[in-house]
Amino acid sequence: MVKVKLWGSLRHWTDGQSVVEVEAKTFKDLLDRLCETYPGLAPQIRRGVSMSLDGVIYREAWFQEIRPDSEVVLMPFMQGG
Amino acid sequence: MKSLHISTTINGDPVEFICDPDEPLLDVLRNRLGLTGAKEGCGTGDCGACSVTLDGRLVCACLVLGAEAQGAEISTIEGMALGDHLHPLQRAFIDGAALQCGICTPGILIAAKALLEKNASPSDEEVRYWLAGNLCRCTGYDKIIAAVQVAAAEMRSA
Amino acid sequence: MALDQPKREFRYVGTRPNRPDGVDKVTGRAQYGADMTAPGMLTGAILRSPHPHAKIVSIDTSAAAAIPGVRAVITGADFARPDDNFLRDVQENCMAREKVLYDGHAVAAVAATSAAIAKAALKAIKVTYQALPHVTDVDAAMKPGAPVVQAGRALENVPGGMSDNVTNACEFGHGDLDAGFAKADLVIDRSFKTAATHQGYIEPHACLASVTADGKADLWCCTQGHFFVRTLCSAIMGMEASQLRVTPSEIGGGFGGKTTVFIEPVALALSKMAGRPVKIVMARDEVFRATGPTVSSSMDVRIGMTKDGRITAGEANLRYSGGAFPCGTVDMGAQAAFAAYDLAAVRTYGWNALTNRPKEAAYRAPGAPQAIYAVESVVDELCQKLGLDPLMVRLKNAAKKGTLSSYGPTFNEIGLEATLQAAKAHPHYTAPLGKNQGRGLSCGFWFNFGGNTCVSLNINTDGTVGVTEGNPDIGGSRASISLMAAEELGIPYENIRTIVADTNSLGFNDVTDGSRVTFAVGLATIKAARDAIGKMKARAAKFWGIDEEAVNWVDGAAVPAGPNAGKFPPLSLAEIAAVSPQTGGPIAGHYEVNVDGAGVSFGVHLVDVEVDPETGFTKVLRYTVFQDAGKAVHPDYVEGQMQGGAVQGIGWALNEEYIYGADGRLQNPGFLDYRIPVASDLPKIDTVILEIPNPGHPYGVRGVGETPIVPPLAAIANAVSRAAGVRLTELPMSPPRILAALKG
Amino acid sequence: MRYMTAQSAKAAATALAAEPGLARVLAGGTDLLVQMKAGNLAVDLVVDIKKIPGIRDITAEAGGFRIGAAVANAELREHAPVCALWPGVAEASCLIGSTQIQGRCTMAGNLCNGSPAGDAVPALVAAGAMVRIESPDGVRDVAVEDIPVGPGKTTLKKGEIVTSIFLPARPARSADAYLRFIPRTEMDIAVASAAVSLTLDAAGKITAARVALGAVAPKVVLVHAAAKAIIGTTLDDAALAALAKACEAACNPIDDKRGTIAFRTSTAGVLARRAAQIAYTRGQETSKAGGAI
Repeated sequence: MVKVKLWGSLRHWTDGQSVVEVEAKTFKDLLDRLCETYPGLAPQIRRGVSMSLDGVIYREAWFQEIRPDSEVVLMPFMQGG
Repeated sequence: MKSLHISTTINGDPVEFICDPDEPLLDVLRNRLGLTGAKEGCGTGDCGACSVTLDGRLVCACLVLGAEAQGAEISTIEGMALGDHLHPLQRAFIDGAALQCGICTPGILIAAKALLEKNASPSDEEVRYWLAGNLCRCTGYDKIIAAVQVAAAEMRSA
Repeated sequence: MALDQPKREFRYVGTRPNRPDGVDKVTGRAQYGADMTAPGMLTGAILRSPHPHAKIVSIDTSAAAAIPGVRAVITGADFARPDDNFLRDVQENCMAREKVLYDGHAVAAVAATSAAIAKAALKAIKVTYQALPHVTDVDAAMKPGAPVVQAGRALENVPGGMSDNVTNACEFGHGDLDAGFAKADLVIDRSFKTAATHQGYIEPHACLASVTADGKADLWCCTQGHFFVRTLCSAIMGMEASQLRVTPSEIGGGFGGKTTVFIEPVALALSKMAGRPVKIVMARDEVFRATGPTVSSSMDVRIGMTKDGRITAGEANLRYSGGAFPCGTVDMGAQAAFAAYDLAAVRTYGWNALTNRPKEAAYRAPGAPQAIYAVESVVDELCQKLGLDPLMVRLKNAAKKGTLSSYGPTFNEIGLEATLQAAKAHPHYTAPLGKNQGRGLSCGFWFNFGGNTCVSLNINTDGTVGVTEGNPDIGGSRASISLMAAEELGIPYENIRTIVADTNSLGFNDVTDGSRVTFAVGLATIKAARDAIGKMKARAAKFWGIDEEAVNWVDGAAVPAGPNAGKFPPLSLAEIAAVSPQTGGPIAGHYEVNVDGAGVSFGVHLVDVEVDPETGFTKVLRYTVFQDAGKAVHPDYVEGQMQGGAVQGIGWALNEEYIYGADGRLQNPGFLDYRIPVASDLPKIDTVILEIPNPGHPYGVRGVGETPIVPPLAAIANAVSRAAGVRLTELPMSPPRILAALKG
Repeated sequence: MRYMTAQSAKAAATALAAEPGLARVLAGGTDLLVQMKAGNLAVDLVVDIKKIPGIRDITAEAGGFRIGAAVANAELREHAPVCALWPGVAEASCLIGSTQIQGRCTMAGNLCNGSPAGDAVPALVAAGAMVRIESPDGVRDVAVEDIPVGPGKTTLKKGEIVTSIFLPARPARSADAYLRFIPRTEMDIAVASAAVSLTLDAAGKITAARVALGAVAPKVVLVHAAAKAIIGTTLDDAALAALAKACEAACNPIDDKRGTIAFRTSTAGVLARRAAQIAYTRGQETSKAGGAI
């Protein structure tokens, strides 16, 4: 199981939890499991989310592997100028 | 609107063109003569990107009518280098990384050349005030001022 | 991604060679957007709404179409309505449909044989509007009962009961705020406003479109990302991507504002209708009225501090408006607001509201300058009131490796402490100040990105190298990329030429944004060089009759890996290249990747100002930028980013603003009254580059382009507030505003 | 639109008078071309006056100088005797726009444009300059302050053109100064401005003064009360305070994108005070230098 930290406004769809646990080995797994477990997160995930994995931000890397002890943080999809 | 036939001199070359009576010199240079080195950043004399000299005076080509070029001598960025020999200002701008996007560069070079022809040893402040009508949004002006001074020093010692 | 230890010893990287496009740019030869021409080209022009908000009752284009020389007239009805929300917003921003949503919103366009005829045709188009109530202020737009700019655009994250204009909401942070504030000796709660500002690139948007009868199209334009232009335009025009080739011109500044399309779909539609190439060049007033300003903002920030300078809690409420279309920039601001601090309790809330203003476009670190301005202002005021040194307080609370960041992740290697220490050690920090003078300090932060990147590197038979990349060069990146290729290949910089190729020549490249190019394109170039080196090593191995593994690449040449590999003289790149036809054919390296691992970047700015107590005029006396670049590939252009960003921030702090009248019309759509800094406004901008390597890049590079615009707003505000003896809380701090504050 | 080059003032005036549509004089063109570009003016005839003999000349006359209507401000700035005699007028003219604008713009154009914020105008009013106007009917001389009426409006009639501006001679120990307030250091339109011209006696007492303000009323205002406040004084603090107060009282500005009523009013007083101090110091310096040139 991977502990995923969510940003505040997503708690509304996770019964108020700011950290949820899902079974995931990759970024894609993680997104799929989150959508299944918490369907309310699906619109945001479809619009785009980034994942911080042990402090490194990944924007779209589906196959990025996640270790069970990794720090995983969901973030809005990054944009810049 | 009846077109006008104008005879002028640009970068030392005799040039003839026709233009509308209300057509700015900048449009003539860019659209009729293919001299696109002068840029239109505003069309209202606020940015200096279209700087050229008219009878030796630094002006914005967007605020001169093409008709006024009759019998005049115009210098543009295309005439600044002599063949493949760059003007010291041009070299100093490249060497000193005094440009980023480069859209303001032709106007600034023309303006700086006009300054150094009047004042071979300007202070930094004099350079800054002289170039106040040449907007640059990339560099913060720092390297531009430095490059003008490098060129000025080189031209003084030449 | 494997995080190798970044290389620290360099031969070419870190030097300052001349840029490859330099001569073209100092001789007027470089071709920018408006410099392109095509045979038979028509002039396109766009009719824009004088109303901030109105229903389009009817548009009669018949008189315009009847004018001799007019070859095409289009309106919003000529575009299919995209299903996707994002695309639909982009299309509707290029040309309105049922409603105009801001002063300057495009309603129709013409293509004609001359500019004069096009202008006359615009005048002949009759648009009947039904004016609607408008709102341009973010706070007013959020009030219940405000005029609704667009209904039904709220995302699922917006709580019920808010104005229809509120389109998204977000919350970030951790810890117990109440407990944190309870520990504070002083809590300050302040409200701030910032005006919308424009990127202010000197080159107006320009493009040339040519659509042929068989449905193929070419588009030349000034853009930060031609691949994205292709994505947007092909979707809006219903074309296949392969049928639309987009070629970027030289770009005359962008700063984020040229990351989307405004005129490109219009030019394509006109060209398609007219069957001839069509060029559209925006006038300066169109640039201001209809292209991307930043968000405008209204913010409340509350921070608690102990007497000894420990921040116990921080909270921010950010209300941004990205204009008439939904905008997620507030997410970035809410994440960045407290990023410089190691906090036990922090919370940021963000909202975006629609207003009758142009659609926001990115501008250097979008969303961060506003929020950080507010936070850094309150930190400074706390320092003042508690009698603490503002730099020591920043050091005491600085985020560092292992800090749980305010936006969620735990930081890796970051350079904030080192940057603050550099500022502390700099003579500027202790230089004496005179009467009416004040010194301001602010930290700044930006995430930086990587993104989709595709690079080809061709080894020419004469031993020179061509690098083909897909990101418009906005500030010298071709030089930086050549430097990295030179470093990796071990050949002189002068032997490499880097070009920016069209959309048909490479795989998809993300936009030149997010401070990504030197980082991501550089990374891909290094990897493409390694790919080519591998191939050259293989050729050498064959030549020598040894295993590929027994060949090393040293100083631009293949050498046997060790005594066991055999004794052969080195084979240089040029030697291998010369015989490449005989050894298997051309040699090229490629690399395609969606780069992650961009290192975040911190900066610290120090500024001294003098405020004229009788007029409120602020003179910037001295300015120093400290920033972590990871590794400065071409230090001249790193300094240039730091100086240019700082000066844009100075403009934002002091004079730049979108001014709307009660009629909802933009009052200052020109460089006369939209006051960007001029040369005489400024002192020298000193720079101190720090190099704390980013583990995510082979050379340790971090993006540098965006961070420098973040600190100036608060640095100047803090300096002005200290000089004037009164806290300024609204940007810009124009002289009338400062004088009013001085007079209480 | 038609473009014509006039060979004489009379020809220019005649053409302007005869034009049934909208006719405009082209000298430097730095306002005219901007307005044409913005589509604010549908001009039918433009008469370029720069080829009129003498119109680009600066000539000494009766101890003063006659400045041709088409003399570009950059040329004025390079004319040392004018700058020495009327430094305030010279510095005001040189503040209009950028170096590029300076290469084209003229004081006469600044005046005829009718803007209350024109930089040259307050200085010319304070200087007591006279404007020479030619028309098909003849020539007349008018005080500068009688030309502007309100924003964009002047007393010039159809067929009348300004051909020169005369800066008079002045007594020893006289000087002038001009200051404007802009948010940047260059490239802005004045938010408020003040010009002060004064004459001192040997003891440093002000014997004559004229004070004019720009951008604080529909037209440039000559503030008699402000002059009165400093005449007879050595510009002590009380006189300066009275000057500023009189200037503030003469303001009738608007709130707009460039400044507020309160800001303009307060700043006009500050600028008048500072300009008076500069002019006073200059007056003392001319005295040391042995009188006016």
